Amino acid sequence: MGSEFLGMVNYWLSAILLLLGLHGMLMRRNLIKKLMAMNVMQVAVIMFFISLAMKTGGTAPIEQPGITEVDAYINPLPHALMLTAIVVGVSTTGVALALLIRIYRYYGTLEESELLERMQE
Amino acid sequence: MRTPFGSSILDAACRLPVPFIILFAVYVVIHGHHSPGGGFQGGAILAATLILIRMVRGEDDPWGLDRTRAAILASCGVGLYAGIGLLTLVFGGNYLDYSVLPLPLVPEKVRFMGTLGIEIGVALGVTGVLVLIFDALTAGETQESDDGK
Amino acid sequence: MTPFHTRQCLTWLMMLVVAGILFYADRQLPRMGDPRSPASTHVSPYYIEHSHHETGAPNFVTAVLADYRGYDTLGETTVIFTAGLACLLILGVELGRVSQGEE
Amino acid sequence: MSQHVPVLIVIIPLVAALFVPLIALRTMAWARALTFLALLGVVACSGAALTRALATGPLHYELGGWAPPWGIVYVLDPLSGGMALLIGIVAALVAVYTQPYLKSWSTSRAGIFLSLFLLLVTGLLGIVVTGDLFNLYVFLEISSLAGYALLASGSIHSAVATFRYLIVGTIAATFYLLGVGYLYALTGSLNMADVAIRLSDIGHSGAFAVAITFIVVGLSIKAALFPLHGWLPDAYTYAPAPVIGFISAVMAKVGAYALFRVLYFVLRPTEAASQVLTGLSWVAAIAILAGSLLAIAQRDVRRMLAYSSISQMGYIFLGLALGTPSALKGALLHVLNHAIMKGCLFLAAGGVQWRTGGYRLEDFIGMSRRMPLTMAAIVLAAISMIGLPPTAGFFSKWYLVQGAIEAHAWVFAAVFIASSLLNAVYFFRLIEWAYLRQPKPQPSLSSPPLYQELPMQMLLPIWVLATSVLLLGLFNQSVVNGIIQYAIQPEGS
Repeated sequence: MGSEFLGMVNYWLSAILLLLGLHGMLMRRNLIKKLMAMNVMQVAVIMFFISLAMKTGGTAPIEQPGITEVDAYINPLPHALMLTAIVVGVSTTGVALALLIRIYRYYGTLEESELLERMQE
Repeated sequence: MRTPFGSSILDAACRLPVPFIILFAVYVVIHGHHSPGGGFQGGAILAATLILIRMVRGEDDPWGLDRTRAAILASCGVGLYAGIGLLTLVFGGNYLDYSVLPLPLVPEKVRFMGTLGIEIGVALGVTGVLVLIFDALTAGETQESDDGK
Repeated sequence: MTPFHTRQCLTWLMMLVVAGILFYADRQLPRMGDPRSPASTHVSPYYIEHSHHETGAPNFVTAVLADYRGYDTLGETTVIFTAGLACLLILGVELGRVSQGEE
Repeated sequence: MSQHVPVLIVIIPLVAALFVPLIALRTMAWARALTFLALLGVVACSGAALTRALATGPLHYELGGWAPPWGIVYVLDPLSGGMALLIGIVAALVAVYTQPYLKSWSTSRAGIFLSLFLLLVTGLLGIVVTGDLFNLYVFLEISSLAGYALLASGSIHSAVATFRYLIVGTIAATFYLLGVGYLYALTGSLNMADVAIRLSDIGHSGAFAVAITFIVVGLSIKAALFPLHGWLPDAYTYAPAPVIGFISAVMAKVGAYALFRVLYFVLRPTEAASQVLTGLSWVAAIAILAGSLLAIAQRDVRRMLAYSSISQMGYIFLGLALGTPSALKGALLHVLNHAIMKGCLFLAAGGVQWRTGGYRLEDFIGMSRRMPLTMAAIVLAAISMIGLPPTAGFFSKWYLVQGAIEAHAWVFAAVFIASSLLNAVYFFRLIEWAYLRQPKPQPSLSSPPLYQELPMQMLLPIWVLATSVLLLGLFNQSVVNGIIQYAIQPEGS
């Protein structure tokens, strides 16, 4: 049971993070909070991939002299993929911040309800 | 960021670590083949240095990177990457097949150098773009007209 | 029921569904740390076994990132370049000497 | 050099995009010329690739010289070649169209705009030709980010609408990535062909169904399928006309294309995929009707066209979900037709807005005399949208209905026909306002000029698209038998 739990906990954690992010993105009324929730959601996927790379007893994927067997190193592929995904996340955040700054400069608010009111005028 | 919030204390405090941070950024890029690190990480550290200088000493400081130069740096960085790919095409390999590059080295070292080249490209590109994004986000109030022109 | 409440209910419903399928499916995924999982046995052993003498880089992650899947990294660099230009366009920031003002 | 065509399709606009903003600072004309040349290069390369793929079978291009599944591979079969050609042609036409539009912008801004446009094209082409699931995600993000920036370059309303799109679009991309993660956990591979082979050994499990669900939901959001379409109308309403002309014509189609590729070429052999397809067909049928009904309710022409796009995406999805040969032919032909019709409509409507400043039906009064050529193009494209022969729209609907009958899905056949009637309602209303209503006399204001056609650079792309609506209708047999026939064979993967 204990090892069963430990083998699954990564999936549960990433599922919980994903749901937290999704909840924040859809339900928060403040645009900055939506953006933060978006980052939480991306982190959930990053964590999911990274936990796939894990091998019990494996070490960091950098070749050490004399050790050649495959199981001694964890899987490098998800790490490489997630470096790319992190950069994508950074870029998306940058663009979203630019949009928010433009909105804030014009309307003076980032609360969705106030924003809707001011857009009606 | 039009107005730097520098003072003589901040100025002195930033002058000391900046060369070391730059050195560390170069180390992270170059040593990325042997240890954790690589183009993006090194570029981000380098960009942090430049942004630190910008914040403390303002946009016009010769150390800082103004936004046009940052854009040129970004283009050149990505261009270096894509250009190495085009070079490999010219020398008859597939796109980004570094092994065909005409370097006087053993085959695996040729690939090593090719990846080093693209890591440097990534680092330059990331530096330029991060400075550019910082600059765009902190640029003073641009006149906002309703049609966005 | 204001539209906001309707949206709230719908969102909660959707999240319950997502939560359900996530927790249901997770039981069928390989256990964490299992060295016999498909992810660790199909493609990735090749990188660990061959990357040092094929690419000269002892760091497998760098070898995968910059060489085996180097094209993804070109895409990644393009993404961030796009983001830089996007910020400029969205905020209406100008390049070139014109916008420098005092110069 | 000719074996490198698949990668050149993507690299040419990418490299051009790097230098356009810098060149624009010096000479705007050169930047424009470079943009146009790059897009012509795309058209030439994808044309060459398509011919080769038709003659000798699909081209596989190993990036970096690494064989799949260890490296990334580009796959150019007739389907992706055809899509790339379509994207290239529409992009080149829109690049011509942007020229008068950008005249009032500063050179730096116009250069950045053109560069982002090229990056958007790069991203879409990358999605189309890639044979790797993660590479598809990277290019999806390139196209999304460039798309956000272009959409937000309009009025301040566009920034708010785009932020919503960004949130939803990121959910979509994250879902897709999570689905790919599940597939990777199950198969250990990211190459599409390899995943397909390994999935057939694994069979169906719950985790696999979840992977499909996440991928389908993610890509359906990108393709604006009905209950997930919320981002589209606002984003389309406030953005600059050339952007919308391109994005409406191509971007959602690329989402549909990616879904088609994943469902048919990766997940094909499995039980769960067919269940997803059945569900998808009902969703798509609702999308067709709901999109049409919502379109009728709009008085703003651009919103009307946006909802009509949602309905038309439903056609494509329903055709894909039915899966019979005729339905697939119809769906792919409709991808082509709708790209051209909707591109033409949005560009022409954008032209009207450029002259009158508005998109409401009222702004179209008297347009038949003021801009006769533009309105004629709108009429032609509208007839095709309704699906009257001999225009292109008729034939794709014909194949779709035939496909529904083949599958004994009488409900769906009825849906196709009913929605044609609904299309007729809102397009004839537009035509009535433009042709039959008399402008109210306006004593106080200076009356608008009687004849004021668009400049040549805007009229030319509109009419090239309008003519191809007719030509595609007349020569649809050769398109179907020459390209689409080969595109739907799954052996091409």
